[in-house]
Amino acid sequence: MSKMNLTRRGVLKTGAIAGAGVAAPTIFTAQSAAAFTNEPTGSSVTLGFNVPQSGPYADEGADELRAYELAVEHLNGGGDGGLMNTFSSKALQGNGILGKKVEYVTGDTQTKSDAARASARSMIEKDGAVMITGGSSSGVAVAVQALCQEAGVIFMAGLTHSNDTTGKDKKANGFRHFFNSYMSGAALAPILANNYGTDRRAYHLTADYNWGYTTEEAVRTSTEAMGWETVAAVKTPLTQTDFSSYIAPVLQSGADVLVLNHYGGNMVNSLTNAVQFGLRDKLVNDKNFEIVVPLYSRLMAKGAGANVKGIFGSTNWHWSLQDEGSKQFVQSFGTKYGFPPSQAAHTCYVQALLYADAVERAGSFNPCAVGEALSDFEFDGMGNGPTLYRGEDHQCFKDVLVVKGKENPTSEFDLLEIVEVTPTSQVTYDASIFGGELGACNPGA
Amino acid sequence: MDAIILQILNGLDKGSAYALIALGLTLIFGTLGVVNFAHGALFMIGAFCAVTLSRLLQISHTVIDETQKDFLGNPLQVEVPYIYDIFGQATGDVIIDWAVPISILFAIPVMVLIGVAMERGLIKHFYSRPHADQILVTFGLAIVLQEIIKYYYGANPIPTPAPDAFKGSFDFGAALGFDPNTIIYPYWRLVYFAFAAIIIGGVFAFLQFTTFGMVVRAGMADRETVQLLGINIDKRFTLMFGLAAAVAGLAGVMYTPINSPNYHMGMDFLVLSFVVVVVGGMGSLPGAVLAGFLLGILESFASMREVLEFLPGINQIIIYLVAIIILLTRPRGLMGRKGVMED
Amino acid sequence: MGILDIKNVGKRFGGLQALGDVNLSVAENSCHAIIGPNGAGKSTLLNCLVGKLIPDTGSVMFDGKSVLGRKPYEINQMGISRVFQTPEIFGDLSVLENMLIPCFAKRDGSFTPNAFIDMYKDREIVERAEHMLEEMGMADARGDNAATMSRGNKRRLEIGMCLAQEPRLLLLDEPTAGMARADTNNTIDLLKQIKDERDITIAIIEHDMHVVFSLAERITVLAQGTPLVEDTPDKIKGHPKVREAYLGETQDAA
Amino acid sequence: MLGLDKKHTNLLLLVFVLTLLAPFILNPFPEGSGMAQFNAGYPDLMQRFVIFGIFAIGFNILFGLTGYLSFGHAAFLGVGSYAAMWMMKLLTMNIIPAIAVSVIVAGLFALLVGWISLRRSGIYFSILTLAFAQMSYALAYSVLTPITGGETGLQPKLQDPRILDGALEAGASPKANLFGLEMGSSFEWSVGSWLFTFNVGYYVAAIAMLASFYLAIRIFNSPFGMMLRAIKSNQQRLNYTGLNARPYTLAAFVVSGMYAGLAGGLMVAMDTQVGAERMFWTASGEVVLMTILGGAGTLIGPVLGAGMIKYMENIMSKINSTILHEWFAFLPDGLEDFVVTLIYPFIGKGWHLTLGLIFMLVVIFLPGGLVEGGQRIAKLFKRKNPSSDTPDGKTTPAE
Repeated sequence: MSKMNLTRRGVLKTGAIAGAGVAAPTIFTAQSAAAFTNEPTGSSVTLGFNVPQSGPYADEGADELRAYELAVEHLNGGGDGGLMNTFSSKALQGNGILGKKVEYVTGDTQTKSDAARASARSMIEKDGAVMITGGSSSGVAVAVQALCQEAGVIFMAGLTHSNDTTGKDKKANGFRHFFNSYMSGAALAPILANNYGTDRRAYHLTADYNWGYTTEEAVRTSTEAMGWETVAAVKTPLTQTDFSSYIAPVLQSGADVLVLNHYGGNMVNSLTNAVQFGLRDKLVNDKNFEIVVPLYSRLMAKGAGANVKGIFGSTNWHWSLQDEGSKQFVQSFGTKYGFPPSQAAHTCYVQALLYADAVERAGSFNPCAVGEALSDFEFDGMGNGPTLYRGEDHQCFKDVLVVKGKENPTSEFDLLEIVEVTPTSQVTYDASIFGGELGACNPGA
Repeated sequence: MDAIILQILNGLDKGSAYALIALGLTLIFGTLGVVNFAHGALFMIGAFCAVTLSRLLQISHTVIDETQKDFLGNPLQVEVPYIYDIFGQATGDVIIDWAVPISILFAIPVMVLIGVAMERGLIKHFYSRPHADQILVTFGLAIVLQEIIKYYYGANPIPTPAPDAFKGSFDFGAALGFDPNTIIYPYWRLVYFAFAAIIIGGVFAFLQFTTFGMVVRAGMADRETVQLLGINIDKRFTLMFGLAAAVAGLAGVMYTPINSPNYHMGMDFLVLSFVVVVVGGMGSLPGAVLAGFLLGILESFASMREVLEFLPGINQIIIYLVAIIILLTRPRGLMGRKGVMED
Repeated sequence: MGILDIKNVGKRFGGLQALGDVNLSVAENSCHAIIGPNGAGKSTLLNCLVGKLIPDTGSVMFDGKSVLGRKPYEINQMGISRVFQTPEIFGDLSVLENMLIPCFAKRDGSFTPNAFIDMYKDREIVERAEHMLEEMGMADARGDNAATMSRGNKRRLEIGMCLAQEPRLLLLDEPTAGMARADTNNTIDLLKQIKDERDITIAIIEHDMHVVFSLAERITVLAQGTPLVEDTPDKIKGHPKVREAYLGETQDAA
Repeated sequence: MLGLDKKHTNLLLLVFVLTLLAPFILNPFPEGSGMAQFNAGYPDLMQRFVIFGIFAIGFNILFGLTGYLSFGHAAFLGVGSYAAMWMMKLLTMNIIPAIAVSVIVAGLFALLVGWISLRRSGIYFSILTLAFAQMSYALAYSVLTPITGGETGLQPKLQDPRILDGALEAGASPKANLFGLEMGSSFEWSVGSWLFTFNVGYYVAAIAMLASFYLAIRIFNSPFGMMLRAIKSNQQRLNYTGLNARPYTLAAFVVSGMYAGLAGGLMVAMDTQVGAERMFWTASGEVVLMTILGGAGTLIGPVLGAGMIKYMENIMSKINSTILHEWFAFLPDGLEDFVVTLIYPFIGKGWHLTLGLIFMLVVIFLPGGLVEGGQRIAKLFKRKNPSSDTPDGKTTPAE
């Protein structure tokens, strides 16, 4: 436990060594010194892992951080190499990135955009991070992405599901591997129609903020296209903890499906409440009443406990996937930490590797070069099958998983089972439908 | 009509949680004159008593099951609770299933102890300090308590279900002659309501009919005189703090099946419970209970989609709007005594 | 017609008639005492004069203008200053600052957003405040925190603060309540001096007959919310009605 | 100087020198050394120090002087931020109109909230302000999304009108500036292994902070400031001294709301982003913590408190277990793990716990905050040479 040399701006490292004992100070501006923000000139490169460490998503953040630490280990040639073994691109050598040892700094987003930006700025300004990654909500992702665009570093989003991140708020320096509301809707609808029929009446409870709106919209559009009717959509405050007054009137409305467009604590509580009301034991319109949760995460499933059993939802990735990449990742992560990784961990790990690979292929840390290498990059072997990083909006297109709460879990991690792997083609959409402007890449400096 | 009945029912149920928390807050304010911002944290600790007990009951040893594989392909390690070894699997399962009700017994001594320790160790030094100082020190304490809980239990909510016997819901609609399924209500929430009623009734009876209660009530009205009578009111007040903590804790224990407990559930309730206390009237126990139910019902009505269509976002602000209106028109709250913390 | 005319003032609290039908006139530059047993309505009457309570019936005229419905600060600005039973001063402030505040209030009115001047550079006000402190014999204590003073000195400061406003009517609510004999005598001397040296009307509510008879020129006896008699101190001393009203009251009123 | 007496001139000069030299003072450790972790001299944190300093100075004008404890001040900060952002989107990326409008809008909003809330005092006042702030937050996050951006907040966009600005160069993005001088630009000065950063935004914010601080001194020493302290001390006496407390408290409320608006505007100017969480009640609680921690009613206290909390939030929270292990690597393995286990709960993700503990300790033992702590220490040293008290009648609040 003695290495982990806390670096600062690479510029300085050489400067400091050369300048030691030199009396005459040198004044320089960032512009004249480097070609782009935080250009690493020493023997190492610093990445910034910005995850929620306090606040309600702290556990998710902890899992993201584990994934990043694993990724750094693999990039530096440690461990079993992880997904570098199965990744279709073979640019990574296990000798760091472009031969520079990978080091990292961590920060706490607190799941607040202000705190997340403060933390990201400190990584960029103080620690000389050349890439920022992580996060567990769309508010934070959009805020930090905009910051990275201004500062001239690459942002590799963590868990963010809103259409906005690569839609109306997309930025040239930002990239998202995670899927979004639209894809959830598109993937879920056919499965719901198969299982519950096309003659269904849905009641939506929607978290009253951007992500809730887009998710409701996506699920609504795609289920209505299958023939479902939307009876009502009621918005619930983010700060709501007891959803009983929203759930109680559901049966009266004549709906036979309840869609919970909720995330995190909201979802855990609304689902728990809905199951408590015994909705799933009811027969409405001669059909079994059903509940749908468009976006699942393992931590949410864990928080809701047995209430998730038999409930459909979508997820970005799940450890029970049987492709080579997923198996390899579960192996590496599980061996190191003793339990299977979450989807947040998977996305973060993959994002770190994708960045490193793009740098290798571009031969430079310059965000514009990296961005170019990532745009329209097609790869495989990272789980989720063949994947495309679309150039127009920097959104990844890959298979989306439709999952269901498992009836007989064997462990506290075995809560979801994969029902369907929806192929990429079904969830692909036109890049222009959400508006927004990607802009030009900004190398800073 | 049935929609209205449903929301009243709902409001009563929500209100019972608010009323329980506000009752404890008011006990402390009324007897000790202390504004306790850590009261929400006591509620949260109560909930974690249930989590802790349920974990204690499930302390396990592992048995390797060669027939099953874990996620890495190794033989599965099956956790077997010791309680199975003692009582056999069937009885053991029942005990684990009933963890939440059993926690009541566990939580009472724990909460009283925490309450007494808090009062003796911290609060008592703040009786003569301004309200602002009391608010601040208890706020600091609330942060510390919730961070400690977070450190040991993580930030994620922990599911703590009710016993199987209480699963599902009761169909009031069918019972009252409406269409079936129009007015359903979960059994556990009915239990919670009944439980809250019993606790509230118990506290009132205790204050009304016991000598201890009479002295405390006298002390609430006029501390100095009671002290002049040679009664050690301080000791009784300490016990009152323990009682208030126990009320908050029990409210928390019984709340766990309704919402999975997490470390910040106390803070979520804190602002709201203060609004309840202020609306009811600082220092008025019946006021706290009344305001709890009233705000619960108003909140329920504000969440109806028929209302939201007219007033989008009203569900976001209803509680605060009511607080502002009450404070401006009737500053001592619904049932507050004149002159208690008034201008 | 006096400087303060109270006509037909009545005030009821629920079932309790606190003031019946009070008629009272305080002559300018006199010292008028209002006495009466506990619960006679003295404090209620006083509160009706300063705007803390609004009477149900009747009128209160100060210098020809009604005070009813006005806020305490407005009534004060009309020229009525009040001394409280327990000295009300600004405990967190220094003695000099305590004195500066009424000086500003006198000159600048009830609200002046003078946030950018240094108060100590306002020589006019500072000199006036220092002069008042000297008059009160407290110049040496000017830097002290007001809360740390003795009760007698707090009373002296409070009276000084009231005088700094140059009120036309000074209302005193049991100014010597709870004081040691020496402090009481000092206060009496101070009030006598004020009465002699200034054009000021003093109305005093008092329990302590020693104080009343040392100061008052006229005395109104209040009982059960109505004035019983009003006369000069000498006449009041022997008045049978007064003795009756004070029966059982005389001991602790001594 | 500037209409201040000697004592306050010295204080202002001290603060001036400290802010001017902050890039040096906050970066005492050479780059690459283990202690560099504790350096705080980077633009973002320096900006936050002064911006939250302004926020706390303003809050202190209300709370420290009048004793009215507002639990909703973050609403004014948030409203100021939104106003500034809209100016940047609609008018120009120049920060002057943005900041001016943020102060005005926050002042108007404070006038409205204060006019209603100041009808009550004590905890009722606190609850009223809290209610207003929570309503602002809840609405900004949800139904006002078209104006506030809701969850994702607002940032300048390429397609914003910016009617006063010329068209952007191809590939350029809109940046906050002061007549062309970008807030984000910095000079870096390398001396040996030290690196010092001089950031334009920081100095702009620092000038605003110094002006705010100077204004606060003037208010503290003015008759107006004395009236505010009199309100805290004895409102009854004030009323019976012919003074109307309402306009004084309302003026103090609006002034402190405008300070919050200035802070909000500067936050947007330094970091072009605004989100609704800025108005959440815990954000209001934070400024209360800052003020009390530093010393309510003192001039410099709130600034110190703001600095301390922001330092903990940004520096403490970044220490992870790997770094801890590195620090204690010199210890034998078992002991190293033990020490790390002992410290770990209090740093990194546990920084809230440390904050709560420090806060409790301060309220319990140092009701006057860090300033009182400093005075007590100073007294210990002074005891040797008894100072002569000058009875000049001034009990101006302690610095």
